Amino acid sequence: MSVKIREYRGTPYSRKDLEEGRVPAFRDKPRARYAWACGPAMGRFLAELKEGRIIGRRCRRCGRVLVPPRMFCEWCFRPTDEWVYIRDTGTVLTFSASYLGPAAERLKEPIIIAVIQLDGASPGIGILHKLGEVKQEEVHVGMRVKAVWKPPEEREGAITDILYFKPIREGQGGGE
Amino acid sequence: MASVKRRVAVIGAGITLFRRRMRETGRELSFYAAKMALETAGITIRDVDAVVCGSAPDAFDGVHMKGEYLLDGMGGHNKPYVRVYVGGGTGVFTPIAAWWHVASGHFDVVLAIAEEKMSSCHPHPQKAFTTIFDPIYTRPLGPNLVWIFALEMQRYMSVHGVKKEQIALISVKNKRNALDHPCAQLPAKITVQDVLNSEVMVWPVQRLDISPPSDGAAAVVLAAEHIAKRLTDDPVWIEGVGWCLDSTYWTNRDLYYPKYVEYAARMAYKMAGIKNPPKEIDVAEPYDPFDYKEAHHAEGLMLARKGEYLKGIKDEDDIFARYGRDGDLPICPSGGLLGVGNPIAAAGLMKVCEIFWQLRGEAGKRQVKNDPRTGVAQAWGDLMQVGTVIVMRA
Amino acid sequence: MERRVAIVGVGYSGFAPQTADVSYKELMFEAATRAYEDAGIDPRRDVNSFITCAEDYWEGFSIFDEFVPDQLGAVLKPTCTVSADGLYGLVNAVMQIQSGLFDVVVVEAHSKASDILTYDDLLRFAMDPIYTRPLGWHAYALAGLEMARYLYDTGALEEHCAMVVEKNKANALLNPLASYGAKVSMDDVMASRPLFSPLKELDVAPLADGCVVMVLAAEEVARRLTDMPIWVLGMGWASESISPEIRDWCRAIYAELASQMAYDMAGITSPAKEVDLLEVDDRFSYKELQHVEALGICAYGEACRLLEEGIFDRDGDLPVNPSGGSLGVGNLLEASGLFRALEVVLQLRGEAGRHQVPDAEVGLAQCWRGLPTASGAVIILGVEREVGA
Amino acid sequence: MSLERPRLPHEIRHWFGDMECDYVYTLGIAGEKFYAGLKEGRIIGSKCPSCGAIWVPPSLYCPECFEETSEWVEVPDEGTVYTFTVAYVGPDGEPLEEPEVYALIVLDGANGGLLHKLGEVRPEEAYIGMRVKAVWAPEGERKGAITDIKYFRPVE
Repeated sequence: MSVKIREYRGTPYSRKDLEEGRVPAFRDKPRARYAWACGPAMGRFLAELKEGRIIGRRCRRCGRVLVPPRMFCEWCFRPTDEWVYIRDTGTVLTFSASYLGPAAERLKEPIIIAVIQLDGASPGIGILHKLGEVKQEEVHVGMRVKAVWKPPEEREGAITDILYFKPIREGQGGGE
Repeated sequence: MASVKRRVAVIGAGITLFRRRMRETGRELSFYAAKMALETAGITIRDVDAVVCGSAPDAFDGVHMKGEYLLDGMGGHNKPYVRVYVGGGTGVFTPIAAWWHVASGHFDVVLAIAEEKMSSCHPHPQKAFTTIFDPIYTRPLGPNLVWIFALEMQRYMSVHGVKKEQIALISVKNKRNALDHPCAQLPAKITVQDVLNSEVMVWPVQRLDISPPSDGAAAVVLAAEHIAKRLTDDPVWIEGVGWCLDSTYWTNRDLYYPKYVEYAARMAYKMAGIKNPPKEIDVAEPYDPFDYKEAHHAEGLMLARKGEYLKGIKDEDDIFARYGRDGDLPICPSGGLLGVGNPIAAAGLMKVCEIFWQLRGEAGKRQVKNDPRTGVAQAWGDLMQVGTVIVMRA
Repeated sequence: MERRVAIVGVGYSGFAPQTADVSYKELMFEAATRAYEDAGIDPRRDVNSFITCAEDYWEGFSIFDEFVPDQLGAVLKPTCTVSADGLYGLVNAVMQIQSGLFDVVVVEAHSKASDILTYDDLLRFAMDPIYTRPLGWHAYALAGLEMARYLYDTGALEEHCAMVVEKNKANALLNPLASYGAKVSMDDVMASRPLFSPLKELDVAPLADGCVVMVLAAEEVARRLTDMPIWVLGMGWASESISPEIRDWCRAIYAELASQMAYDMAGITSPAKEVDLLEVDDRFSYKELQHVEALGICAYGEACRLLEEGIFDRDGDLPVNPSGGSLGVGNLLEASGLFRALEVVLQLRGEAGRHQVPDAEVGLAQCWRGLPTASGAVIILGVEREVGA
Repeated sequence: MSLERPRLPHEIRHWFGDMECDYVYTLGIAGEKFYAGLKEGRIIGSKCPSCGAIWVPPSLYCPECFEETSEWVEVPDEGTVYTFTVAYVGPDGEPLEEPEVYALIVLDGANGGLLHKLGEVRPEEAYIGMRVKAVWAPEGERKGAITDIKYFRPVE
């Protein structure tokens, strides 16, 4: 480091110091609550999920079908043109297995997650979701998968209306 | 396009210890770093015309509009002061914004400071990290931050056939380099086996593949040419700046390669007149919050071809021979985020400080052996999305 | 010394208390599309850099720029957040151009305040957690304290502040972008619910949604793009510590420093004579008077007399907030200042419609970052004329 | 849905969520001095070695000179009302049953002072320039919080 500098400052403490009161601190939590307007693109996407369908938007200029849908094409900078239903089958582009839950808690059984290119969306256009009914070591890039939906009466118009994607085993078909 | 006419130099740098938890408030940490930067530049706050703040999400420190909260600790009281922000890319972006403050001709001396106090979010910043995801189509899946890195790492490995054993060598190198950094939080002499045996977080990411959350601050002083030459015999010139942001929809692009880093690097190299990066750059600090990221980013910086950063590297000797301090091209001689710690914005600015010290020959035990003239620092952030690059010359 | 920079395109969308039918993405896309159309440019081809102005807790998620490039046409381009009002974005865009790095830069700022359910607590969460938050006060208490000291020092009356509300809400009636235009009398304001004396309910600007996008260009490009460039003649910005205990509570030092910097750049020595209209922050009624004084238009204590004389009316000698201000248009969060710049651009172009101010050649827009801050920016815009000095 | 209107009013939707985390804020070097002082019934300021100003509440550095504080000094718990407001609403905007008086009290000899409540005074009696003094919580009840001062009361 700069040969001129003699002292680097800062006073570390441990979690225990805090919990045992050696480091005085105030606690607080904001009330930071929101009702985000979904807008036409996400609003329709969620409404279709409730019906057990996945929908995207097509830009006629570049021809791409985009999921999640948006009302504008980021490449052409113009409004997208039409709604397109996407199939609920697809191909794993990349995956991983999480031993961490949302609050960094440790999990015994990992959550397997993947970016999945859905059939009917343009090449490379994937969505993030979970995989199920499969072991971590069986998953591979290029694996074919299909959505497993919640029963219709339990769907609420959310990305979680799809429980997970499961592998399409040999002979099971599942899309084309 | 017009061209840049005013030269801007870095003339001082400061940094605090990086630690998991610090007693000081974010303002106080900022003060330590700012004060050290001013002192090493040989000036006082009265000589500073404007202040640029860099800090990552408000949800870490737990203060809304935290730039405003931090400002008097950054010396911004009664001065032009602004906070810039590009997620994890902020640390390198802060001096870029300070650069345009000076290069525009409006100011002669500008202080750039980056701060993060991640320990405020208790017990762990993970919950704050989840707020970076889209609330409608991602957050309901219960993501944690490591997910996206794991998906990217997997894609990188699978496209190029890179092995985890190779990637782990980056962690070995950087943590070992950090043994010589007086501010380092997690310096260590570890082996590849230690990395591979460490707890699996989100496969293929294991504990020792990851840099730790930290508290800390860093600062640099920038000055216009006529001031810099008056104050120091060793100004370090900012010769290239670049930044680039890719689409929100990270699941809609191939994660194997950070095109946005390449674009940012091209912008900075063009400005600096660099045509052959691996030949013309003597020392580099690519952003390494995870070990594979160093490889990913070095490729984006065009210091290696796509997928070839670790080509032919099989063991510790190989990686130190190639990227060690006396290697072919020293990479992360500071110890990087993996070794020094990752107080997000401050970590990026720590890399700029390191290049400054390396180019001045003031890096002490960490000094690289190739008498460096040109260095590059880079940071990355958002949803696998933004690259920020700065090229400096002695 | 610097390259001259002009605003060559403006666009806006929203401007309503609620925009429930669109998300911030469609809101931004519409404003951006209008701005690019106004400038006659294709953002994918012609724009070098983009700046969005946002704060995370207003949006409800962290790192707002993650969610920005697509709807601005900014994908794979230099794009960043300036965590401040849109006017700060504007001054950074000017510096980016003047550095020689870029020729065309776009600035965006917006408010999606209608997405926020807990605005009061977010303001509280902006206060110093060690010294200020533990008091357990609503942030508006700071405005009440400041207003009281301001009135005490200047001799202005509560009624003067009420007159500001009356004027601005009346101006807003003529502005199609204003959400809160109304015929409200001084007496109505005086009779409104007390919050933190002397601050009353009608002294406070209500929230609104809206988005503003501007295209800035270096002189040589600006002349190619438009016959009516609006030049950036001066700009400045400054902050005081957020600690309320050590601030001056009568004077708005941040606005004094920011405007002095802007006047120096523009070569303006007598702003009251050389500026034709002012758009200043009035999120609390007294702030308009305080800001006008801080901008050096008159001494502290004189703004209330000039207000009484009608100088600041839309048809007065120096119109202040002809748009209707925040009191009439709504509190647009980080778009508050950029909206003021938009108003000045429209006025200087002669495109302000029914609230047009006659013969305006130089206009000033000022922002304050709102409670609990003491930060703000100033920009001075003008139609074709020589820059001073 | 209809051809004329892509969405009907009842199809407009909001997604509800939050960004709420738990935070701990260490008091910092200056904050620790200040709150430890309150617990002892003393108000602590920080003295700038350069300009000599005594800042209250204390700071690790002088915000004007940016010099590090060399000395922590006790200031009187008596001062002058610089400004005050009568609060009719609480932190959530809910009406208060009884209005309260909030003030900024500039403490004698200090730059700055404390934001606090006024007590033993009716709202209409408060005025700028009024002399006030801290009323402390009993020693055993003080815990290093701003409420260790109950309020400031008028003095003759």
